Amino acid sequence: MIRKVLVANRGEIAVRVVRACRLEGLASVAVYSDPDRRDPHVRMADEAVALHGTSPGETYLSIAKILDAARRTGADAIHPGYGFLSQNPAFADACRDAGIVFVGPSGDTMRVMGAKVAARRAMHAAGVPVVPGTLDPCDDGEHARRVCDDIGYPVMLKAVSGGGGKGIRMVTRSEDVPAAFERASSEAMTSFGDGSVYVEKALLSPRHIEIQVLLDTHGGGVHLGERECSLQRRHQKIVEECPSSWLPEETRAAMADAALRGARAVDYVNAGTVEFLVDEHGSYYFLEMNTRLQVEHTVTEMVYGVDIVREQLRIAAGRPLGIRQEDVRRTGHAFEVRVCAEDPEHGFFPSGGRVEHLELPGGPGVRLDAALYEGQEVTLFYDSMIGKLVCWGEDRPAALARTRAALREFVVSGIATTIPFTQRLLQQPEVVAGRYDTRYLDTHLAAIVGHGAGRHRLSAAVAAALLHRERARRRAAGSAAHAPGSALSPWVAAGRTRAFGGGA
Amino acid sequence: MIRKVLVANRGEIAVRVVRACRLEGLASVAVYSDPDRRDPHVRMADEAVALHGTSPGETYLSIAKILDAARRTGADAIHPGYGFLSQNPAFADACRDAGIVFVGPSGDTMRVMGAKVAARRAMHAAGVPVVPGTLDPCDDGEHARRVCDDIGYPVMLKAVSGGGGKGIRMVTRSEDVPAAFERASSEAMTSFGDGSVYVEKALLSPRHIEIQVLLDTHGGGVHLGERECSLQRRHQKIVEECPSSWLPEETRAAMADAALRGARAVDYVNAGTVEFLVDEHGSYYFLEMNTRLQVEHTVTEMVYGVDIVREQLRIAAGRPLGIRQEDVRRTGHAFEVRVCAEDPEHGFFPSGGRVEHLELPGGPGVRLDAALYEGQEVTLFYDSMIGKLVCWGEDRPAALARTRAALREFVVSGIATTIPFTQRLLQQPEVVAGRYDTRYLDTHLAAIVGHGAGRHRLSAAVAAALLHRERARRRAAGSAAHAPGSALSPWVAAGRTRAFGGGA
Amino acid sequence: MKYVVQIDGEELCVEVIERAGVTYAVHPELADGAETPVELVAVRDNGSYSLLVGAHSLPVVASGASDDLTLILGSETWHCAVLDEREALARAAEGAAGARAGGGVIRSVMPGIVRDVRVAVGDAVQRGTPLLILEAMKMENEIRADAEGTVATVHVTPGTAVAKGDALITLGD
Amino acid sequence: MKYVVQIDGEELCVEVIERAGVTYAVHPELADGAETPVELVAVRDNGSYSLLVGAHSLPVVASGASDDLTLILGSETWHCAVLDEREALARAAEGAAGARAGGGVIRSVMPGIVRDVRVAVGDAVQRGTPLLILEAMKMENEIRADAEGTVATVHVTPGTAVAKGDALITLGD
Repeated sequence: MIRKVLVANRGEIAVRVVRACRLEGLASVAVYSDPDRRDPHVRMADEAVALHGTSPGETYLSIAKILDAARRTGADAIHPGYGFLSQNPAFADACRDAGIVFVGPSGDTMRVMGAKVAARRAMHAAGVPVVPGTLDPCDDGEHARRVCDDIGYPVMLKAVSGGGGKGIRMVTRSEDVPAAFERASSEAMTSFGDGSVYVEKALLSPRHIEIQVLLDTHGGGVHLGERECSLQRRHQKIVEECPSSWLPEETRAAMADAALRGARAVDYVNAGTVEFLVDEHGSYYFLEMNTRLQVEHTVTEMVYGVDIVREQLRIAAGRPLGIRQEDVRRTGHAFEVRVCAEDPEHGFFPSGGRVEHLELPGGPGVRLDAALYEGQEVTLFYDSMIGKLVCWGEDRPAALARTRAALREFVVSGIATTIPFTQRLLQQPEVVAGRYDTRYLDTHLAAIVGHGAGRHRLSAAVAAALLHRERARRRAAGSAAHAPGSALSPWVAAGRTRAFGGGA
Repeated sequence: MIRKVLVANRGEIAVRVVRACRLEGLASVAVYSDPDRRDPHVRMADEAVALHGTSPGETYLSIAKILDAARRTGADAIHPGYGFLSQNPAFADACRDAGIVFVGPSGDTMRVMGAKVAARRAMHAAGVPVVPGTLDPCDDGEHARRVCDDIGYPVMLKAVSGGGGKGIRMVTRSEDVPAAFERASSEAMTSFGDGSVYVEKALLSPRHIEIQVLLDTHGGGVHLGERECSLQRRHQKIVEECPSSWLPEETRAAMADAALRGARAVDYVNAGTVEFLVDEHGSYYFLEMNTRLQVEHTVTEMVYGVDIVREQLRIAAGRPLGIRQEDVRRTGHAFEVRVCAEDPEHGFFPSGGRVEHLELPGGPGVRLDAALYEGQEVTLFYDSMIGKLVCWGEDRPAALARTRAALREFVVSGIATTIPFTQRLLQQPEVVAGRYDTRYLDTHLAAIVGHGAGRHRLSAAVAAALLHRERARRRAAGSAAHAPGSALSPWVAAGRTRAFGGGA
Repeated sequence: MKYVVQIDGEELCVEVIERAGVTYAVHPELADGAETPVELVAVRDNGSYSLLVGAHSLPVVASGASDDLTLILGSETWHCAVLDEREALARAAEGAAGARAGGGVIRSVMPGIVRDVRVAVGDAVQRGTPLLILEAMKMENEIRADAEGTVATVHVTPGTAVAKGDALITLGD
Repeated sequence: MKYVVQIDGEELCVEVIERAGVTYAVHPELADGAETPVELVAVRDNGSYSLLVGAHSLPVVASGASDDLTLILGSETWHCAVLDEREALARAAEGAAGARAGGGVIRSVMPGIVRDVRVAVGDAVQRGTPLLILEAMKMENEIRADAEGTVATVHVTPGTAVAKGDALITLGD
């Protein structure tokens, strides 16, 4: 049994978990760093505990503080979300030792799947195809260079404890290996506290397709099909869809089988994702397993009608899975767009600031997972993703049309966001046709970022002229008299009598 | 073919139609009254035309102005939404005569189904059971009284051109008939321009269950199951669900058959709803047909995965239905909560004012159809419904839990709304168990409105004390120095260096 | 400082203490009367706050002045009036001398237009007697007497547009 | 009055006329140069507007001053600068005398912390030469030279926290 769940995370995913708790009738506890005091996860949870501090290390990465918050509030379970401590086996162990249910797999399973080279070995043994490369981390840049020379270029340098596109570099020439190794290692150390890096052969134009699995403590396990996540910029997923626009049915079935087989081979329990690279011939290779809830779990939820976070909570409570594979049914198509506080016109640099105006999309088939509010100070302390727009349609064109329409409704001002960029991305013929691989975005980026083709240039100029004119007038008249709304009031008052008086 | 659709409506339903146009790749034209200039439907549509004026009669009910707006913008179709001109056969005819496609049935069909007594005759002839009562409107209050005395009490007095709970009164005693007749007639004249009223026997504890149908111009027709709309206050629907919590499967099938048979009998084309009263024995009686899109179409969309407004546009364009009855599949359960600018603590009186703070619900299974924004002046010129919250779940308890959780997230301040009331309503044991009929709300209203049972009384008192203290301090210190956000800034600046400096 | 909060027909006395930068509240029903750390932080400048009472978290939206405060907390709406102890003492001193004002005035709870007036000055009314018809948002609403009495003043005539709070009828004894 | 709008590397001249309470805009590409009724209405006080150009409707969100204006219109973001004709004339007169300022200064486009500086004063750089590493949101970002030149000043050292717009490196010729 579980009664109260502490959510060891922030932002949209903390909000997501609080919502699942409410659905399951569980109490929820938020934790927060100093800058996040006003954030939605704090306001929405039933309880909230300050972690005191600003940096991730002082707050959301502090095992001691989080366990202390759980003890003080009597939380009997902890959901780690994604990022932060979600794939930290020491944290899972510490929860277990404190008598608190960790919503996720065991520390031992995490250790195998988290140390990427061990995972590759385990999957290979379970008969799951893996990408060619080393089975051990490299000692240093020069060692890496020798290994890469052996494997042949291009190669990927990858942080053993990596994830989310951090601590990863592709290298095409021998002489670039040492510098790239150093940067990947340094990034990995900062982000994950572990600088070790290993080498994989780079597939040139693979698709990134992943299988969602759910396994309970009673031997039950189901897969919820695949997600296509090939729209990536520098290994950061930008847009995901479910199902894949392209995956042959027999490959899908084989990959799903392999994913469940692989998960069972490491005694996997709870929700997990097995990521594959798939080449143009439909050959698929195990890439890694994410031993946690993923950002893009939402597209799967939309087409399978399963609340994955709720299932996580049920599994963690020791209950058997409520669904059998034969009941799993897919309906329609869904896209997820990640909205980030980044400025595509300036190399996707993070963009902090205050959210001035916020207009949220809505209506049929539109789901928004966000933790945004006007007046919010978007800081640079944490990840730049500020929300996810997820749209469902009866088929892929309908889902795509809904996504584009919803993006048009979605306005965030005060900070630069990736909304206009993803809007243009979703209009590219390759994306519309579903013909893209993991290299697509990096090679086409410049054309998508440039917005010379915008339809509203002249309207923007007219708006600029009218705005300038209005501002000059306000300055002349004194600004107080022209506060918005006050322009409306006189005739509202007059109109009221008129309207009621007229026999409408 | 249709290329550009004028939406002859306002508020959330105008926004809903614009979204469907976008999905179908059609251009959209909004029309607006003076007070609605800033409203979301105006900002979201591709084009917008002022109707000049305030009252419905001057604006959204003006056939001449709306046709003129269509001509000026080159719109080749008009979607009427619900209310206003949506069930006005003269408007449908005028569109046809102007060479503009009316998105709905023909004027002739509307005439039959709109004049309720003619509809009762037509349905009776088609073998659809009808409620006992008159087949002609009454001349005056005294005539109505004689008719009612004959039928026996209780009776319903109903506006022939009514809908939406307006122009309708239940009467239990002979001496109350003339006054009730007068009020129903006067309300009907104001709302529909037609004061005629007829009489039906009142069923004592019926359920209100309705069948959604879609029929194209090629003879194709499907039903999308039923909606349960028995949670009504004074004949105004408050909460709807799909499917009904209670309807026996064989009754559902028989009602759906009857609905399609009735629609075909009057050559019905486009989306329509056949409303039935169902008694405790499962006997069902035709109540009326709404020859338009209904407010609560959303719950059907959530469980059937069909975009009803999009289907309306396809049918209007002369295309055959894309769905066959055997492909229609229901998944899960959905609730719709109507959010109204009304004050339940003061007899549900309309509550105008300015929206000060707005917090919108989101996440999985949550759909919001609204046209709300902060700073909005909610006027009393039009209907009080300001939005609809629609929540889906894999089963009824999940859908209900989601709805309650979403209502908790949904905050509107500055005007009174029905959000707190519906929150309490959805906690009533009868509603949780699905054991309610159309009388339930009127008989239990007082207990649901009273909120002595609120859990947060003490927290509210603490908040009030802290707020008072803060205000007193601000007054003492001068308000400028304590603007919110400025409290955050100092340590954000200090924290930045600290965070980046620390090796997080 | 102690605060007197009138809420839901009850009077709650909440003591607020500040020590070393932390604010505490004390009330017999709150943590068995123990000092509980509390925090009310403005989220924006439009009346939205985040409240912590101990670890318990609630979003709060406030509108209105302290003597007519509306609070929205987790789907509950509360109307209250709050005074600090100094103000409460001053009010109590006044109260002994002052008379209840406005007791017999029936006010409009919404903006609308008067469609019909059903009573005249001098009419005796019972609790529930219909006084007038007010139209708003296309609905006709019957305004009834909230107590027994005699009509002293009729402030409106058919066609009058009224705002929320406007006097409609004054009842005498 | 005529307005000169610099937008997307182009200069557009829009004339705005007011007659009988209606505002019209004129531009050769707009309705073939005909007078087109236009309207920009503030929706709220936070920079959100509703724009009508003829019947065409667009939501607009504006931020920034007139010489550095960001406009969001229907999923498009535009950066522009706008002057009225009087201002434009004055600016043109000044321009003949003034020198281009700040041309060689490389500024930070985001807040962050400098992790490494790769060049020193006197170094010759090409367009694209890495200058320094800036960390923000856990990502290390390489800042490169945007033109050929010689490093004149290095404004930061490893560990410096910089705000958006802060000078990082000044390049001379």
